[in-house]
Amino acid sequence: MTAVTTKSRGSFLTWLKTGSGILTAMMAVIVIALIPAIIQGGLKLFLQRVFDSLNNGAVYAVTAIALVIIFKATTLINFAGANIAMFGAYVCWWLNTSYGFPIWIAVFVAMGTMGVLGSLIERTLIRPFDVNDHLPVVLITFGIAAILEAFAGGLWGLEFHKFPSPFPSDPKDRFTIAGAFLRYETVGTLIVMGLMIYGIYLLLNKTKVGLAFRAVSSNVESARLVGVRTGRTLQFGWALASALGVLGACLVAKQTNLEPAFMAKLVIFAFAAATLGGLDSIGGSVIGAFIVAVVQSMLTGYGQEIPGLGWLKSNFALVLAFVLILVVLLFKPAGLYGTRRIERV
Amino acid sequence: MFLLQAGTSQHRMYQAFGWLCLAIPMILAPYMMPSFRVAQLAQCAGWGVFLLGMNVCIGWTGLLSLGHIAFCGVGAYTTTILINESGWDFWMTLPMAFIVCFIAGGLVGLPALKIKGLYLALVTFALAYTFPILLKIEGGGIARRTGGDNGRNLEDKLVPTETIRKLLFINGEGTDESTRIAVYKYVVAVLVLLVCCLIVRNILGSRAGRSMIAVRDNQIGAAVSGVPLNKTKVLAFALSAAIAGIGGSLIAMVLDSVGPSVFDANYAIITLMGLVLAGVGTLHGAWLGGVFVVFLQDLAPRAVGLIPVFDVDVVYARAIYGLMLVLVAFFMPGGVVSFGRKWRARVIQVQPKVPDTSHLPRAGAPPVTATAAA
Amino acid sequence: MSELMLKLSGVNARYGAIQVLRDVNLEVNKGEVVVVLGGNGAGKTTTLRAICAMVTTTGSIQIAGTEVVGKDTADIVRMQVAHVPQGRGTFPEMSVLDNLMVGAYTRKDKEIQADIDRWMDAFPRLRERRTQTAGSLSGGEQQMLAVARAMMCRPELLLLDEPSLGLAPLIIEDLFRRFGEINRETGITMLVVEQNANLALEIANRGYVLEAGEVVLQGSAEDLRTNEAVREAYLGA
Amino acid sequence: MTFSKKRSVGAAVVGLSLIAAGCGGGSDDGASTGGTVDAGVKTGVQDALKATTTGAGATATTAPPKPTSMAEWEALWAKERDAVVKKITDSKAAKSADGKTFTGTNGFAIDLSKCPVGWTDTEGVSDTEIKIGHTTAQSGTLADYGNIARVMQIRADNINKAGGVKDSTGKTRMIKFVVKDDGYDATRTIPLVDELLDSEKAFAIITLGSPSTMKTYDKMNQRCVPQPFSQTGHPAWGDPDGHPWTTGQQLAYNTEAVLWGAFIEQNADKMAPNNGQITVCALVMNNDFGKSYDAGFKAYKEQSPIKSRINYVTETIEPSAPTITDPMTTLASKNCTIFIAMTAGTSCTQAIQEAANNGMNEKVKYRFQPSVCGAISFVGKDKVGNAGADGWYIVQGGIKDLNSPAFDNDPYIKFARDELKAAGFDYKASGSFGSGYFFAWAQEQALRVASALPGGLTRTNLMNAIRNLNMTHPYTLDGIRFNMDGNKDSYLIEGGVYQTRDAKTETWVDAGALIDLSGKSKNCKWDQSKGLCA
Repeated sequence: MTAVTTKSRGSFLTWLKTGSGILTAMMAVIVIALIPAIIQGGLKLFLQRVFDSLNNGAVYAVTAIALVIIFKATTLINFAGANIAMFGAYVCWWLNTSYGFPIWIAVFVAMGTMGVLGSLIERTLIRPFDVNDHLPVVLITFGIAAILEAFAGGLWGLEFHKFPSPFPSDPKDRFTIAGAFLRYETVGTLIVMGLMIYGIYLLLNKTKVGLAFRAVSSNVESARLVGVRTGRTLQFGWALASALGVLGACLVAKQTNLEPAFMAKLVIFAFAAATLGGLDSIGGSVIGAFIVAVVQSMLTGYGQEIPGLGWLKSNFALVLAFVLILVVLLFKPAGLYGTRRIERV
Repeated sequence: MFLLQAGTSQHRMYQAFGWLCLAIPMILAPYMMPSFRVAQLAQCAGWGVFLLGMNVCIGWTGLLSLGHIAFCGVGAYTTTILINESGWDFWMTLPMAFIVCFIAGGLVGLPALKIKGLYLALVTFALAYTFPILLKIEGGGIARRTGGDNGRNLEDKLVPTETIRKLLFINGEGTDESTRIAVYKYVVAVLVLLVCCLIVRNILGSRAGRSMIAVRDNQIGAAVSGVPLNKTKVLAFALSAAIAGIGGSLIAMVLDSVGPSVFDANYAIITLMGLVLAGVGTLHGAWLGGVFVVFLQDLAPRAVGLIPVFDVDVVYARAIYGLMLVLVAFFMPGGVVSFGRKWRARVIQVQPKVPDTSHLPRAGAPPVTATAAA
Repeated sequence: MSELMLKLSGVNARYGAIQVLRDVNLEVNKGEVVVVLGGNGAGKTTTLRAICAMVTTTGSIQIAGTEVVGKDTADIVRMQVAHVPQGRGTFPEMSVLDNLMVGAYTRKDKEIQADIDRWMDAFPRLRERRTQTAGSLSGGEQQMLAVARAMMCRPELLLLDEPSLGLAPLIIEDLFRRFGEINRETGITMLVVEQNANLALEIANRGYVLEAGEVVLQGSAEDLRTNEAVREAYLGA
Repeated sequence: MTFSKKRSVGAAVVGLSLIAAGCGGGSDDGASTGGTVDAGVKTGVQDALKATTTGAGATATTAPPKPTSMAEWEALWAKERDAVVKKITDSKAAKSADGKTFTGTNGFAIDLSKCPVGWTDTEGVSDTEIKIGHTTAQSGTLADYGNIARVMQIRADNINKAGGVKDSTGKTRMIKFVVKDDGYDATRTIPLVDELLDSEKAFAIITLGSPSTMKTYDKMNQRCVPQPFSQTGHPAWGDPDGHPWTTGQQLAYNTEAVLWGAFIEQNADKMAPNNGQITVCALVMNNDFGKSYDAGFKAYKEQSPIKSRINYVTETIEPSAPTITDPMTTLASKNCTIFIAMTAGTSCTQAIQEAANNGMNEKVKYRFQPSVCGAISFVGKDKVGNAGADGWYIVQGGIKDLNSPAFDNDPYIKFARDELKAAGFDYKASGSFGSGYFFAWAQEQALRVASALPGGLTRTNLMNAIRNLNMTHPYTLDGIRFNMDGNKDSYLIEGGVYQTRDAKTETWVDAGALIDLSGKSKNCKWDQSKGLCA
């Protein structure tokens, strides 16, 4: 029924307005602007930056997925998520260093512990409130964040600790591709991220609890009317998100070191990733995470080579991410791959 | 229980009594307290103005913004830079801070307000995170003007003239210079707070204010009855940013300095807690919230020291603080103000003369979303 | 005397401070189709929501002899009660197939796939679009999906809330014809809330009229159809 | 020249690591144009370096035998205190008859005429008590600093138990600390300092952190209240003319930058033969601390004779950045000759890890850690893995490390660990405990000296005593003198030593002479608008 006369032109413009269109346009602009710097820097440096973005992107993605899962289930943003993950990483570290748990066992135990804590938080602190009344929930998640931060500092000290890497992490543990280093840790993080996404896919699409979860995220009222116990499903969502957050924290803690604020420093990038990709889209948030990572590595790395932009150093990654968010929101308020539901929430 | 008829002489007396109960301590406070407390009270008034601005956005328009601390910072830096580099008078910088923050608020609001609810909270919280970093950008001389991580001290401080000293009874031998300055700053801050309160009160009573409240209570209903949703929201956001900016100017003036650590995400949460604890969506809430912002941070660590059971590490102060956030959400959703009103209602009830106060802001009630389908 | 499927006695319901239902008494026999008529805000939807514990309720509601006031919605659904809410209540982000799967959420038996086939046979359009998301369906298709989804839990009592809302007249007629068929074929009890009284009364055995939260009239479909007041208010005569 | 050559093998040094996180000076962009390097400091460094290179292997010690027990230490300090008291008494330091000026020792003088009405020299001191105010961070992300206050309190309790501080007028006083928590937020420090001044009427106030000290030191000097031993390394605290009431205690960061520069000049031909280009890569933390290192190094480069050979490349990191991978990748691509981490806190460790991972370790031989990150809590095996820190250089700020096993036999370290244990703390739990002893010792000695002076403990006597202190600090490396000299020398510690990390033994090994520049750095009248010493 669309106007046939302007079809080719119209479809291009329509495509440009979709998430993928904006994404492609954005990337094109960045790449074109940076081409001289990239050529000057050489292939090795470019590859290295690509690998850096892969590493960062994977970590942001894992953290962003935790955020998206809670948002999908409850349309809430869990400001305590970062610190739940942080606390889990401490538990993992503590089990590993004090009780000699193998690292992966420690990770899984910590994920389980924080999953239980997450579901308890949902049951006792979140459920009593109306989802549409945001203020109390925001206060509560901030409160939980502060409490967990205090306890991490109180129980394990405010000094930072080295976190045992779940992957081979000797300086020599890396592939060398055209002179650039691709670390086993990066590959490992990517694999874990991939497995995690596949696992979530299976969980949501092939299991009954996943079916219930999708029903609740899609339409709470109807979900209740088909007999889904929404409370338990939301609890499951919180448990899942908390456990995944812990996994993300354990993957990144080797690089950031363990201190009570380490996830709070990182989660802002996950926020940016999820906002960009669309807060209710797991795939979108993963793409968002890699965009943020690419912008961080490329734009701040190469951007300062452009005359007049010398101040554009690495520390402004966050500023750039924020500007990106605002620009995307101007054209696509729900994020690149979010549904328009977000606008109505 | 007493019953008062609105408009009668008893009611007027009661109102006058209420005002006196508020005004007398406020007038006497600077003369009864040590100067550092007076300076803290002046800071309270500064935060009060900021919370008033935040309240316009959160309380009366129902837009949950966590990024207003950045506009507070913009106001504070505007004042500081104008005083230090252009030699402006403090008073002249206030309207400038208002204008600058109004524009900044509009610029952020235009894209940010396309989204709603907690999504907006997320994006604005990112702004709070980003602002301290923006201050350190070296391009365009920004870092030089803002002083970067160091912040800047005000070069021209607010000092009372001889006439003002006489007017405020602080020219005697008994008062030292630090007291005089503190009292003067206190008076200035409270006056600005009063003026801002009056402005906001009038706006709330106006057509624009009614639109804002309508947007908060029922967006669809408001849109149906002809309220331009986007325009109202962006205007409210910009206005609240502007008032928050004035608050920032006052804080810079009271502290004689600015720095990135005052306008970061941490303060975004502290101020939000102060506002909610005091009472969202009320004028009194803004006044009281300023007091909470300044004094709660002092109290939490001291409270930890009072726990007698075992030697609790002071690190846990933050846990107390977090616990308070949770408790407020659970037990005092309307804040202290509505709590107080509930108790007052048990003693004194005022019967309205004309049942037409519907356009006034409702007391402390959180925004209600109509979901009922009958 | 047939068995009583549903019995509401002295039911009051409120949303916050607003009382919506006042002392509602209503009975549905097994196998019956009962229609609830009434204007906007009369409390029709709330009556259905009260049965499913979706609103604060006092009084007594018995489903097949069991008291359900105070029970959880999920438990009521497990008593073979299906509710098609106003505005369809499909899961827009999920595929048609998944919507039907969710409908069978409470079931543990192995015949779910067979039931899916059965209802896709009944509504061939759904089969055509089984991998599409529910949100992309047309209004009529969504309503079919909603009914099919409700039937997936093999209900004994089906609550239908304004099924005709927003649909074209031809589709509405087709839909009500289907309701009649379903009732005849499966013997399922139906409680239908409808503004389109003409069609509703065609398939209904009995009916109630609600006004301002109270039952003002009740009787057989035939009685109501001929009732002067009803004709004037709801039948557009 | 007062440097001594002394090999302090395995001296792992705590660098007051945490304080540094927010401390320091320098503005954002003023430093590239202005700023001068102290000629005295520079020649001092060069002389010291020459001595090591020419007399290689000559590590003969000239320092007196060091005490081997706490009793010997106490005896040494008593002797040194007596010497300071004698020096001050001989100088006839006193207030003028009208009380308008105080003439101290070796050019130190305070104009008391501008002090507020009602000011007294003995406010906060009663016959039985000395009340000292302290603002510190006990909450917030930098709450670990609060452990310094803890140590100060433990020390004060034990001093009081042992009989307090005896006064020359015959009184005995107990030390009382009034500690206020500012959460490392200068906004909160300002009213807290007001409270300590106006309400608590403290005798002296010790502040923590550059921002807090910077925002209060004008007021403290206007009010004529001592602000001694500020817990920050900013150069601005060496200003006896403009701010006689304020002193610091640590090695100033710009001095450290000079030491880096001197090292480059000295090794220039080894780094880049045939007058080749030397690329100095620096990772600068975007706060006061990193910026003051950056400014110090830029100033050094400007006046260096090999200026044209030095190519200075920096990358900035935000203190709130979770990782530093991207800027390290950029630096690794720059063909660095020498890498300097001008950072603090976790980033020190991250720099070591990233340099190992991105190949910089293999290509860049000279890699410097800042002195503040020398502590075992930053480079220890449990922090960066076994091999990571191997071969890194550092200019040690002259201070020991409470946690390092290298000091297990040091009597003062043993004493400190035991005292902490007795008070119920694990000394390994926080790097700030060590800093606490570093500060608390100086506070105690200054109070004892000031009390022993004619007229007893007064504010002016305290400042004069600090400004003429000349003692052996048990927590500094052997050979570092802890002294000031009136207006001529206004920094207590001005020494350091080049060391490299030996991962096998987990210790820092000397890579050059210990350089003590005591008295060589100029006073610093800080210009806030330019971010430089005027």
